Amino acid sequence: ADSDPIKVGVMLPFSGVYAGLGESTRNGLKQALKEQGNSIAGRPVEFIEMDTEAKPARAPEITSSLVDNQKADFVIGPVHSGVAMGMIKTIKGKDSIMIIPNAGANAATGAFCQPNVFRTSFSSWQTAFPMGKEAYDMGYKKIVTMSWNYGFGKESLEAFNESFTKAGGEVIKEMLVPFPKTEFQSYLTEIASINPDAVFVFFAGGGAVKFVKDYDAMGLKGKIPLLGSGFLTEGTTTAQGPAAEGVITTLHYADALDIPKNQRFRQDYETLYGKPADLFAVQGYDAGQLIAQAVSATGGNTTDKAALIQQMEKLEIDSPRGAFHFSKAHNPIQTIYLRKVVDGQNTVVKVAQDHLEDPARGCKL
Amino acid sequence: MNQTILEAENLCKFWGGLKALNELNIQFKDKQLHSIVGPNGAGKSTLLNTLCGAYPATSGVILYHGKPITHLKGYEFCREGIGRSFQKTNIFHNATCLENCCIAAQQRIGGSFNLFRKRSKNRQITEIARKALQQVGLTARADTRATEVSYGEQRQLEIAMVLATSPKVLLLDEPMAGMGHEESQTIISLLKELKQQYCIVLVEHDMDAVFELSDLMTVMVDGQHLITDTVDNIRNNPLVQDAYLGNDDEVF
Amino acid sequence: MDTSLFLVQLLNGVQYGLLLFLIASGLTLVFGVMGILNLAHGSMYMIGAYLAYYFTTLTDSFLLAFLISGTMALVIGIIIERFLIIHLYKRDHLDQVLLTVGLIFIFNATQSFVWGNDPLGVEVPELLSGSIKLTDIVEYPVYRLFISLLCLLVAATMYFTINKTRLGMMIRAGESDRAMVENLGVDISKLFTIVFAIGVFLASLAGIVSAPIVSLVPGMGEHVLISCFVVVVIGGLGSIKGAFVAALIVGIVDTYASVLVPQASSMSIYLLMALILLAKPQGLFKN
Amino acid sequence: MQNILEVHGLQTLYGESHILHGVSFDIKSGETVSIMGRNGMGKSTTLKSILGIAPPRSGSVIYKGEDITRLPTWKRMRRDIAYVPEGRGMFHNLTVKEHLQIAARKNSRGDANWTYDQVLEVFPRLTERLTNKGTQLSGGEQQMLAIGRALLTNPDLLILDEATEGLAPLIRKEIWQVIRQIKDSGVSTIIVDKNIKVLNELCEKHILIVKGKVMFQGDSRSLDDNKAFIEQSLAV
Amino acid sequence: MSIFSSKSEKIFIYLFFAIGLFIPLFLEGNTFYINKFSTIIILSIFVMSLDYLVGRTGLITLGHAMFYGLGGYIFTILAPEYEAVNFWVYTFYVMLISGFIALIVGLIVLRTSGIYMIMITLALAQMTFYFFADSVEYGGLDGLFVYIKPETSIFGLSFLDLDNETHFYYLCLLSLFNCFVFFKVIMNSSFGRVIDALKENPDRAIALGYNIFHFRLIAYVLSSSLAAYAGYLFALQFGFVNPSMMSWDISATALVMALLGGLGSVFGAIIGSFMYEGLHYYIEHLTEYWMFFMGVLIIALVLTLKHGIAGFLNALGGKRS
Ligand SMILES: Nc1ncnc2c1ncn2[C@@H]1O[C@H](COP(=O)(O)OP(=O)(O)OP(=O)(O)O)[C@@H](O)[C@H]1O
Ligand SMILES: Nc1ncnc2c1ncn2[C@@H]1O[C@H](COP(=O)(O)OP(=O)(O)OP(=O)(O)O)[C@@H](O)[C@H]1O
Ligand SMILES: [Mg+2]
Ligand SMILES: [Mg+2]
Repeated sequence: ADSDPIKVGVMLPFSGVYAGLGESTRNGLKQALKEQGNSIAGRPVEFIEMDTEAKPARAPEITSSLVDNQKADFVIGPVHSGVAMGMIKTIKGKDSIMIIPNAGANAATGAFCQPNVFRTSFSSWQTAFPMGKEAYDMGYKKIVTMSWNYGFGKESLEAFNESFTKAGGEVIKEMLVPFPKTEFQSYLTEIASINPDAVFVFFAGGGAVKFVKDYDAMGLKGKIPLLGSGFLTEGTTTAQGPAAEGVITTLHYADALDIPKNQRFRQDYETLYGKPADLFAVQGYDAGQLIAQAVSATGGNTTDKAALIQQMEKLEIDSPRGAFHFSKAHNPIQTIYLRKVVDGQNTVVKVAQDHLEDPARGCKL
Repeated sequence: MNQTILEAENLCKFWGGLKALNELNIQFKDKQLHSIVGPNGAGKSTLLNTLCGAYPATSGVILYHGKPITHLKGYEFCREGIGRSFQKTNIFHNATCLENCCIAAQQRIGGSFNLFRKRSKNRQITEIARKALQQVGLTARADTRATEVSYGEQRQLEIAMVLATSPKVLLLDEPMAGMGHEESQTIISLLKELKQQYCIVLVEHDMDAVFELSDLMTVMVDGQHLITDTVDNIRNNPLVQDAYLGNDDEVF
Repeated sequence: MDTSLFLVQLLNGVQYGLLLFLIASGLTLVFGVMGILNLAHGSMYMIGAYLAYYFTTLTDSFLLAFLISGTMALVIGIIIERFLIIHLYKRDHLDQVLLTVGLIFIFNATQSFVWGNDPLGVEVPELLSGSIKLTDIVEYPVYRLFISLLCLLVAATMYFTINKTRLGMMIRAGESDRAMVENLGVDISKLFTIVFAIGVFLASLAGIVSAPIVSLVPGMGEHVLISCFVVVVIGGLGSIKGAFVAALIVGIVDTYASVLVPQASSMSIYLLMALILLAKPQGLFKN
Repeated sequence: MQNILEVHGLQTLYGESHILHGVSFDIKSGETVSIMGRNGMGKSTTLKSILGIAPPRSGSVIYKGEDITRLPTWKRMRRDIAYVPEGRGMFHNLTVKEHLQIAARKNSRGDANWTYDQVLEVFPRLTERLTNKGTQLSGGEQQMLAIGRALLTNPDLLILDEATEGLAPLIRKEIWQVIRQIKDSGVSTIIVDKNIKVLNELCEKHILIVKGKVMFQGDSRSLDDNKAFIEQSLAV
Repeated sequence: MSIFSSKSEKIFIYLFFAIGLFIPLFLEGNTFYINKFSTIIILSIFVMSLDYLVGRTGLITLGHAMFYGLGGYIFTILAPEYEAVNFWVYTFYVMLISGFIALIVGLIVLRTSGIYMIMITLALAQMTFYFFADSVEYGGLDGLFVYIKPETSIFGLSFLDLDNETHFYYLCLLSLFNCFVFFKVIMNSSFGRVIDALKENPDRAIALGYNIFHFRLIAYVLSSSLAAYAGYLFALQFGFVNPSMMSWDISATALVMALLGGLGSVFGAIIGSFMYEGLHYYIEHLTEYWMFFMGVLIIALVLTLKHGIAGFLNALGGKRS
């Protein structure tokens, strides 16, 4: 019936290394729906939260719980790409719509794209590709790249490499660190000995904190500029302290992004949760907005998923990061900013690339 | 004359710098009880352990029926028919006494790699095991768990297990240690009986038992062979008295 | 690789190895010497780091934080031993696994409840925050050298205590035969409580001093746990010297592997352990 | 003379099985006492109950006038009791030297009649083995070490459970010699052993335990008087 | 003659499989619960194989998940991507290949014992983990998909449709049953006698003439290939394999389940898995800090139960095994 709740399954890591990201995402999601008075087109919204523990092996089971048992209309999740793959596999052909609020694996909206899978965050490719050209334009010709040896990291390096070489630069060395190792001394020593024009890295979370601090402590920061995919300085600058000052990154968002929507969003978030919003909150928030707008557009009808999907494909989301809409593969077409850490905050230097669309390689949608 | 079954030629076993066995030559004959005595740390246990393959020899040869077996693996010695008991009780504490002997017997009978045959189905094994228990006088304890029998009875079980492997040579390391008088008597009469059929090597500090049982005695000191002779000769040998026995009975 | 680079990498390896030793030292004591399998060792490392964070923020003094956190760790150690571990000495080792897995869960939940899940960092104390210039491009953080020094100190103290003092003999004897030590008139349960608490303290100490050079994240304890076991086992159970040498080997191998054979570097320490155990099934220094 | 030890009505169980049924006896200061009995009759259990290793369910142990029934084992030992258990209790990770060092201490009166060197003098065999681990010794060497270790605590009451088991005759004699020496120095001793003849000679008092009960106690003279009964109980 | 070693075990097994047989009738249509049960049953098989190895043979491993993962990977790699293969044939392949790998691994790890064996199994498992996690062709950390589930016909007759959750459930239940019977039979066999002996006192077993290495190796191979079978079922259930199946915390969790259930009792493995997973599922829905309560519960259980739940039940039943 029409007053039945809209079921929103939330599959995020609430324990383990990624728990912080899970929490922010959930907060953002709830904020968006709270703005709608927790009801859409007269139907209340019910959340069912599950902890993925960021363990891919558990992903299919939990997804199945939400999809088959709880009959969730939407499943929001996950943070971790490995989990995303397990989820997509399970949700394929099912009658629920999955909205990925973070995981960046290119394949999620590439080779494995599905009609009922949307992403409100980014593809790994998107976050690193624009930096290649920017780096070249800044005058760096020979660069060392480095990341953890896993999907997100490698995809980021590839994307960077793609545009950097196209612009005319040369990646003279690519270093892959076993995940989740954070003992960087030997790599840093090697970087010092190579002495490139700049270094481009992908690290996130605790690894990012450690890397940036070590980079500084080794005395490299003043000598070799540090560039990165935006996650290097997302939610980590407080922990990094002064070591993060001046690090340049590209991302589809920046805390200090100076547009009214963002300011309002951040203010509300702070009053609601008592701490500043971050990128993950934005992505969760947009997942919430997406649900709200799509369900409103169908007049509260969630049984006809095909119609719902059609609505979602057409929507323009007014995100704190700036408006975006979805590509054919259901990945946001969005603006990527060039950012620099100033006084512990990611400030926007300029727009690196406007309305960047992921190539969605391998997607047949 | 009885034929030599087991012999050691120039057998050496070194522990680091310590020569626990030093160029030892010794022969054991069939159907004889040959006891080895010597002060503590003389290398008696080491000799038994080397003869049964538990320790690899540092150098030297062990001959069994005239053929060298020094290179064999530890577990293969038992299969050849060299059974041994331990100075420190070494049994399967959680199993019943009967089961302890069954484990020993099964090795002989075979079928240990049979995954699907119920173990209790094998009559032959159980019979051998019961017989062994009976020989040492433990029949009444067959179904008691080995931890629950007294120390002396555990020593008896220790011997029963060796018997259950149907050995040709018995290497017994202080079987009487810790046994009460009555139990010792049981073992003594058992050994008397067994030496009719087996070659027995006995290490024991209980001199009454040794003198009563031995056909031949060897005295070892510091890893070396001191003397091998009959009981009477040994008893009166001044060298032995000096090194091992002391002058008279166990009073001061 | 030119010589100076080679040497700097060696320094990295040694420095990392020493840190590993510090983290593993408590485990060597509790597991290697006392024979208690404490899987929550990593969690204590984590708790140490978080406590250091908490008290440095509170008091603005790393030294003060160091003292308070260290004391708290000792107390936690005493509590765990007195109320939990004490029931398990007569039981199978595996029951200790079960119990300490339970502790890991509790510590993780506590950490996430108290400190949240965002990565946190601690500033290097002012006094030690400089760097030393090694080559024209490489500088070395003084704080890391300080940690190395501390590790050496801990190693020496432990080696001496365990091997040369009567207390150390009693601890070792206790691992071999608890009841017999008691028969000698030693209050073995108190002794074990103290040693366990020291083990926990050492784990936390490692957490505290590495807080400024690592990032504090949930689950950081589990990552170090395996490395600790690798170190203790390669060295040979119960051998402080072994653990020390093993830690250095692991540190150096890991360092060179990551620059020389990056493809296989994730496996390097495991390969190392497997090879060592095949050649010496009891570890390097098991007597 | 004063009683150094009084044992009253010990009832001891291992789980379900009831081993001691009211064992009582006392020992005077300086006395050497034997406990005899066949295998499994509860001799060792009696000793363990006295020491708190197998705590009795009921009954009491009075040592030097103090009720120590509820004390933990280590505190009893601290009151100058030493114990050589059956099985010897070697530490696999301590060297012979360390076995001795760990045990050495002055007694509660601050006396140290036994020193490290003295012990090695009594057991010269151990001198050659100082760097070996306890469990790497031969059976007899372990026994020597166990006794030496006990002596180094400089006890007032020495408890020996089958201390001569596995020793060569010559050494056995030496051990008896040592025990006599100990006796002469005024230390009270409880001995469990198989060798009745020696015990008869050495001990002032004898206790016979059958199925967890004291069936006889008395001096050597009355031991001779009850020879038939005793021999039957010991199945000699 | 019965294969049970205690009355409690018998009652438990009868009850469990009786309920197991009928439960899908009550869950009509609720595929989630059916799936959940299948998952736990698969886990039970895995835990049971570990329980046998650790509890019966005395060989403790922290690398058992390696075979669990390999089971999944062997199938996924071997089976053609877009073609339905035969389930039974691939069961055979998976067990054969994993058995062969276990043989090689066993030859290495069984040279050590105790904690050293724990560590060397852990090392090999981590190496395998990183092998798959770093590999490009096997999907790296993101894992691989199984696109088409196998068909299950024997001689052209097909009873089970693996895409049907209920059918799959019964396949799992049957597998668990077979596994249980298999372990009980080998435990009671002549082989089992030697295994019991060498667990308790390996030195004596050698002195009795047993080449204990061979026996351990056989036990290791059997246990490992059944673990692989469980991993194979997991891959079939979710159509997905991932290196994290091999990570050490899966091994550790399985060990915890086996311990909770009562080590060496085999039926305890079923209890342990169901209890752990059940508690986990239940508490997780109550609170975000589920770990705390789970930890407290585990500790309470260790302190109160000496031989896990199976031991407790056996004590209740009043008969020792
Ligand atoms: N594993 C070992 N490592 C080092 N030395 C050892 C080892 N085993 C025995 N020894 C030494 O070898 C010597 C001979 O020991 P063995 O056990 O053979 O003596 P034994 O003649 O049986 O003495 P006992 O009558 O006291 O049992 C002893 O001095 C002992 O310390
Ligand atoms: N830990 C134990 N658990 C259960 N029963 C035990 C235990 N220790 C000893 N017993 C039993 O208690 C009884 C008495 O044992 P105890 O060791 O006191 O005998 P003992 O007189 O010293 O014999 P022995 O001369 O053989 O050493 C024996 O029947 C033995 O089986
Ligand atoms: Mg000997
Ligand atoms: Mg006794």
